[in-house]
Amino acid sequence: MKRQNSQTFDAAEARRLLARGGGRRFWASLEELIDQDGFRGWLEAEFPSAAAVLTEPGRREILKLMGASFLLAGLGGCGETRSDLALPYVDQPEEIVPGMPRFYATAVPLDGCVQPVLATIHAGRPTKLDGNPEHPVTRGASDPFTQAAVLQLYDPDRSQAPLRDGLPATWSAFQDELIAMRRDWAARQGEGLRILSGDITSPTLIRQLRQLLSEFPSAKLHLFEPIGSALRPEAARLAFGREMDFHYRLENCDALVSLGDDALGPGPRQVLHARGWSQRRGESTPGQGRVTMHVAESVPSLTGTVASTRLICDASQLAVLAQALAAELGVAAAPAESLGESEHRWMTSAATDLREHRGRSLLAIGAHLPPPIQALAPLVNDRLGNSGATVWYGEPVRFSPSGASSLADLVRDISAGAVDTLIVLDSNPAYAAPGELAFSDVLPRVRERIHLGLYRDETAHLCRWHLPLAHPLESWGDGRAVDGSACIIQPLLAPLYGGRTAPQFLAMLLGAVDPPAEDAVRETWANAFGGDFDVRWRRSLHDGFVADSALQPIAVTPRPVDIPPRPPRGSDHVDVVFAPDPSVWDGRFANVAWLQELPKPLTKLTWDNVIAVSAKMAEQMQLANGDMIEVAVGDRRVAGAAWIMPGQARNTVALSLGYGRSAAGKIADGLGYSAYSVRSNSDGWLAVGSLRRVGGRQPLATTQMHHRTDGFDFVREVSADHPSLPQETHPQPNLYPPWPYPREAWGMAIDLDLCIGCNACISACTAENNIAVVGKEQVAMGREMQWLRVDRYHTGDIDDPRFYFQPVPCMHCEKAPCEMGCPVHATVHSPDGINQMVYNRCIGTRTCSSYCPYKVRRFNWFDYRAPADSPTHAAHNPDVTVRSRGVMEKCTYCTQRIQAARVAADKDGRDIREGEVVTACQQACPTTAIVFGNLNDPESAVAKRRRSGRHFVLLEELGTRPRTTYLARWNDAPKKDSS
Amino acid sequence: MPESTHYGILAEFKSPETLVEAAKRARARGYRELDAFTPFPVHELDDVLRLRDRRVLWFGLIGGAVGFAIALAMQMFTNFDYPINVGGRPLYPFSAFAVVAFELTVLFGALFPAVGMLAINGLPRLNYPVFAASRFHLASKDRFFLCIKAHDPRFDPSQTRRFMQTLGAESVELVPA
Amino acid sequence: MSLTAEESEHILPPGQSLGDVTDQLARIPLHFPTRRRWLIALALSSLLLLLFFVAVTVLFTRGVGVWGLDIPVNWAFAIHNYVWWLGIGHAGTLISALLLLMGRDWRNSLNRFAETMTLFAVVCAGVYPILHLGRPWFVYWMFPYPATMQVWPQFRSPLEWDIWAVLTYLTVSVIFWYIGLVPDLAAARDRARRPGWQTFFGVLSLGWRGSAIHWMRWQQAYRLIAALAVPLVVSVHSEVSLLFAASQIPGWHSTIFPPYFVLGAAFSGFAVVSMIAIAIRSLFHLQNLVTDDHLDILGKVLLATGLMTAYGYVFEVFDAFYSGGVHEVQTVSDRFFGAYAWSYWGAVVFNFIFLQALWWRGVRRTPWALFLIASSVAIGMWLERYMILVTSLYRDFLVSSWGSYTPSFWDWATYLGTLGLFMVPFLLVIRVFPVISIFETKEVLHDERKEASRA
Amino acid sequence: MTQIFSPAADTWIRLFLAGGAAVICVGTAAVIAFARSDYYTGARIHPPPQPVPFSHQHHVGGLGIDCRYCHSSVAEGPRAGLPPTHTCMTCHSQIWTNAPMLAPVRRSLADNASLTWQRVARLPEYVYFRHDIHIAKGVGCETCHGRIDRMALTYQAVPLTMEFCLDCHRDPAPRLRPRDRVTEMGWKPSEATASGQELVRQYGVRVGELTYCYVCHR
Repeated sequence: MKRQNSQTFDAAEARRLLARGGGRRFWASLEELIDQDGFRGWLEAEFPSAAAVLTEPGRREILKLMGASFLLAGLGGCGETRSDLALPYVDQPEEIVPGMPRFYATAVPLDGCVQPVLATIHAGRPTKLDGNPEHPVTRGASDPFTQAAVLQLYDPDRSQAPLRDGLPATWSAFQDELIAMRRDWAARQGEGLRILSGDITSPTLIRQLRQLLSEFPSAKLHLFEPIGSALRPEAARLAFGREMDFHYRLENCDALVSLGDDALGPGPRQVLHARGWSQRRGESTPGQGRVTMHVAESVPSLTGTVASTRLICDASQLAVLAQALAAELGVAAAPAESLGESEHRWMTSAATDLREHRGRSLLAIGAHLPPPIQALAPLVNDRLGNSGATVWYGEPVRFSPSGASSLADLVRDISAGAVDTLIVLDSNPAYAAPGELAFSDVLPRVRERIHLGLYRDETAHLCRWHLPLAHPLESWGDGRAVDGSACIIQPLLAPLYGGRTAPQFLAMLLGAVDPPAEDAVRETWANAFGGDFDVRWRRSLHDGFVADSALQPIAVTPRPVDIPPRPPRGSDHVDVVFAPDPSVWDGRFANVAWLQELPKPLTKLTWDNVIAVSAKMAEQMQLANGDMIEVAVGDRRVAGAAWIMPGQARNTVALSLGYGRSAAGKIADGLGYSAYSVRSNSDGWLAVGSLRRVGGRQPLATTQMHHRTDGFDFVREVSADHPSLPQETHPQPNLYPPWPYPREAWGMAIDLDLCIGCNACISACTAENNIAVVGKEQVAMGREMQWLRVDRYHTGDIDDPRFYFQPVPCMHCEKAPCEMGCPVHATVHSPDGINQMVYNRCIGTRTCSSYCPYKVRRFNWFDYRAPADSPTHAAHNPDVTVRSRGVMEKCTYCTQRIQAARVAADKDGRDIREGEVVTACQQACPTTAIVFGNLNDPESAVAKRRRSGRHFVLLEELGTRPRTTYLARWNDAPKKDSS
Repeated sequence: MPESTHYGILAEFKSPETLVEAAKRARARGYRELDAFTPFPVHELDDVLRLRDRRVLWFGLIGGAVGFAIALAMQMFTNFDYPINVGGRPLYPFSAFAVVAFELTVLFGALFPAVGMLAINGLPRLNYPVFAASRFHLASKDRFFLCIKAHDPRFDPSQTRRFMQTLGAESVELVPA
Repeated sequence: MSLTAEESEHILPPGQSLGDVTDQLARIPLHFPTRRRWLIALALSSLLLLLFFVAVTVLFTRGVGVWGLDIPVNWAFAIHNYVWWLGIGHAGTLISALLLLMGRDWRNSLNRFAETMTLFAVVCAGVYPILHLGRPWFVYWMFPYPATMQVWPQFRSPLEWDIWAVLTYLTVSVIFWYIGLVPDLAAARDRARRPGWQTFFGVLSLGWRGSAIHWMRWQQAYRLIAALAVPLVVSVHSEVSLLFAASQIPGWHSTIFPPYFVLGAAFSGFAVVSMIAIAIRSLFHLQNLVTDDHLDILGKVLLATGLMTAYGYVFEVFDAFYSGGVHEVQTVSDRFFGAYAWSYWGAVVFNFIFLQALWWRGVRRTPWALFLIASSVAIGMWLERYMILVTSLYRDFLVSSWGSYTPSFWDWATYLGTLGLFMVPFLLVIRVFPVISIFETKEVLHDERKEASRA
Repeated sequence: MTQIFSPAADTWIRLFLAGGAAVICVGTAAVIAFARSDYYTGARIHPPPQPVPFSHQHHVGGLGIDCRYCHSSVAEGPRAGLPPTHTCMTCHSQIWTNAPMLAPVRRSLADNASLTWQRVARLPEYVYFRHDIHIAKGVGCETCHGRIDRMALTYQAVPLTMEFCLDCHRDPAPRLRPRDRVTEMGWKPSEATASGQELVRQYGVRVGELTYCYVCHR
């Protein structure tokens, strides 16, 4: 019957409508669809996932919503919204309250692991992701990648239909071919069948892969992750004779010594580590001893910026340092090379602190250092009794079957002609494979090339079949968080484009026809849960993760390692280090505009990657920022814009991965250079190379041009001998009588001691407040729109500066200069002390911005809204107006959240409770650096911070009486270094 | 003959001095309804012809007062009607209101006398008897005219005309009403 | 400024009869002498005007982003040229009103075109606050009218003050100009032969007949308005300066600003008046009415106002260092050595260095020399306004938000366009109205003749 | 010299001046008035065309169905919500089952496609109005939607201008009614019922704090 319908119903037409993508036009087209006969039948056929969703109570509305409520949902203010139309449900589920957001727990993957999230759904469309407050890893905090996932969901550049030889095809067509292929594989036991995938933690995928490999014994699985866990597995093998994950417990750590281990830097573990570190650092203020951090690194990292002592040494020298430290602590032989004077001083003080804080100290060695060196860390920590306290070891979270082999093996086999079918699972080797392997050259030699991915990327272009992968937010699936706990990924809406999930795809490989998305996952957990499946399944869906599924520590004793001598290095050569990009990671997020426009923490660069060189190097080569230079590693070379990085080791050059994409999408193509091209297979993290100046300059877009703050007191510090700042005892005199704030007086206090500059706040603000992306040229002109900026300053010697981060939102001054300047009452004060910006009253005189001493206001110079038909409008928060051309905007303290709490409180006739209003930046911050609340409530966290001795006001002398204030940073550098 | 048929008699002089002299003698003769037409203001005439009118200045004063009042009322009312906390400033900051108050004082202080002056002078008045006088166009060039209006009790076309000639006028002309 | 020297000797060459002067001046509109040169000038200005309209169209269709603005420098060319034009617009009323009250007869040869210049300079200034808006179509929100929004303008804002100040200034200038023009329109009417001209001047002159009582009331009004105009001029540019001084931005937040701006305005204004005076007198061969003595005096006034402005410069620097505010000092050093130092030193050179030549009587009395110096002052003041805006904004308090500014093509197009917006109507007015006050000139001639006869 | 103008000219020029002045004054007044007129605010003008000629007069006035039966989320959320087709069909599957007039409703159910209504009470997208809080504070439906029970076809009853909202936000008391009376049409206060002032106190209406911008704009 349904099939019949789908006969009468032109599926191709439907797919075209769907694939056409684009804002209202898109939704409208879905509407048209709903009216068409046989849509549901066709839907069953083409979108079992959606159909499954439809039948599942609680999500029934999703598709209808997609058709209908997007119009209702008021893509607030984005162009000529069809506010004249109203489309009710046909059948409204009970729990739906139109206009009220709902929340679902799910997870988004990063590097194979997943980040547990809580998604905000407005009228059936996810608009915001935040860390899952229930989950031990995130506890509600998040990072930029998590925040931006929701924009990627609506990316119109995502591939929208299967392609065969680059021509539109259908899933059915693929499945037809698959039948033949399977017959072929079966005949040859899977000989010549290869599957290439990134790191996998999904129990379902693992189950399915195992099944596949057992069905076709001779088939092979190759794992390739450009970043992943770097060289940790080898290190673990050296130390323990088996693969293990290292887990830090920074919340227990009084003395942390890091050798190039950027524990607080971007990555799957950032939130976990940042929370632990800040918890310890926060506690320590009352006086449970300071956290001392000794960091040795070649390139400034977020961890380095908050260190007590920071030793700058070339990347290759770190190994020697580690060896010396291990020797000092008596777990290894002294290195052949001797240390420099400062290196030795640092090493001894580090060793002392490690010893003094036995059981509460931690030696962390970067996962990209040579495995034998890394293997020293477990020895030291074991010796100091830190194992189990500040670090523990567990089963690898990532799938690492004995049979699995590497990308290099694959390339070798292909060249040997041993591969005739290659299936690429959501991986992009054609772009990200080490240049040395020249993967894209050999790939075409494979007869049958099948690619499953979100985008039609570099690899997809080289494959016969490209199959669109459903976005995690529209998928059924599962995966493990970094702590090993299993998270269930559930769809928040039916696939926008013709995508299928990875488990669905594998099910097809296993012979299923049009497998429903949910089945594979259900099956996995049905096995796991056994009897009380329904209860535990529903609970897991609700919580977003499977209760007590986290991995348990395993008691292991590290074995001593012998360290091979370091290969000699020519004096004219430099250390070339590779690092993931803080905005686009390994390149998978390259087409997400929010991330491209996110100023990178330490350079404040947007839309580009650069070749970071030390000031000395720049001096020697007479380089200025933006000059084109070329890095040569062996016979491979890559050219990029030079960037002078203060505090970088003299002979170290830093390349960041993730740029130089050629088929990422309209946003990312052609930005920056690809560091992969000079990456070697043996060691992808440190190479010996040379530097050469090539002609020309490249314009770079930074959001902050000046970083030296010497002579100004924007950021203040306290230290052991001056533990508190001079506090203002009586308010400054003012010509005018003060305004009363009888009810709430909202205020924010930002602890500079806890800020690690991770940008979570900025990206959360972008997502929450519909902040426009303006593009590289506009950013270069100084027209970026982020309401919240994280200023980065440095003081002292440019070769060894001290770094500071200072988040600067609107100060919400009680005596606001901006308000007094506005001729039309477009920015005025509210009774709870918020500096209101009324877009619809603004005529754009920009006086407010001229008068603002903090320059926190942003102006819509052009119409920065996405084109009316862009699907990205669906990511908009309907509770926040999308600003049109010619109006000023700025941080509102997330007033929509305050109003929501206000209404909730008023409906029950009570006051707003402490913690009831949480701003987006505060919610995302993994270190609780940002605190928001009611200043009139002496018990509120913000009021408490205001009473702290470290409290200070930015530009206090201007008498603007800001509501946003700061806590000074604690300078715990030892006397001799501190200036 | 009825006076209504005449506007008056116009006598033309070469210089302000001669005009003033003539005006004096005319008044001495007892003529009261005198007027003069000159290419530029001749101050002596004001006394001779006993011209006295301070109304224009009063207009200025009133205008200024009105403007000031309007400005102050407007600014205070707007803040009274929708009281908003603007930058923590008071609702009625007179220091800030002073500016617009001053402006409007000047604006109305200038508008009133300007309009008033034209009004009292009965301008615009495009059609006026004297324009009919054959040599009157010289009044805006380099000639100075004395006029004895017809409704002067002592006005008598022939006599007055004769008298005028005795004043050393360049020309004397009877202007029809 | 002591002009007693000029007073005693005649400003106008003797031996000109009232009649000749009347005919000479009234003939200019009636039988226009220099058609060709005038047409060429008009054509060129019309091109500029066209450019203006193109620029404005682009601006309104694409948004104020077509200009080089950014955060922090979100006020630049528009406000800067607004201040510049308004400054120029000040000399007219000053010359006309102030000198009238002070009984300086020499103003009578200059006031008419000075006032005309004022009108159109103020118009040019007036369009900028509208152009620079993000949403110009809502400009009417700045006026208090009973809106259904029930939201009123915000009278604490210097911008709001400015709207009122500029509109008042424009209105009063128009009134003053027209009241002064009426008797001359009558004169032109009486000279006109063609019915067209007769009706034109007839209507505009409102039937003025030069009656003694009319003259008396006319003078009361004229002098009263003049008396009001003088403080008005001072107030208007003081308020313009408050646009900046009312903020806390270093380099703006200074008590010296009001007088500093007013003097600067007079300075640039007199400069442009001198340029126009020289141009007109050569265009219409009015050397007999706009004499070398006039140029001499203009030169002296220029020198005087220039030196006063220079004092402002000195004091501004002193102020910064005296306050000792770290940001104030920073801004001053940015002005001296920063990215836009050229605008500061340019202003100093064009405003004050060339100006010193005016110490020499010979220079003052040489039309082309005076013209060159005057134009250098106009340029100098333009640079000064640029300097005040950009060098203050591009580096304010927080180092992190320091930025830069480069005017875009459309910035320039709009600015050059306003030159056309000024020139075209100005040329039209001097075509149809007497460029020099006829009756006031005659008054001077007559008075001087009397003095001569007395002497 | 002769007269250039006839005496009539004076009359004309004065008429012209007076007329000009008049035009300016009248014109301004007219514009201000127009902004408040029904033509501009859309109040009380003829109802927009709807897929189904739904009559509130019949359902509310006649049958006395409570507003919340169809607009079910009015007290819970920002939007009152339009009834899903199923709600219509609860009755119309029994009565008027094949009235041609109701064909669109039946089709909607059959095709599982939303009915497309024309909004009647429309606010600009920068206005964030919440029904629930107004209901909670005792603002009657009638206050903004008029005597819906007398509307054969639904039209906008009041000018939804900022002025209209502010009148109440500045002085809510006169427009408040007991919570249990919000949906009642033509409700009049009586001695029996609590006065507006009492309700303000009872419901904790924050008089004076309801007129700042962020209450409605974001």
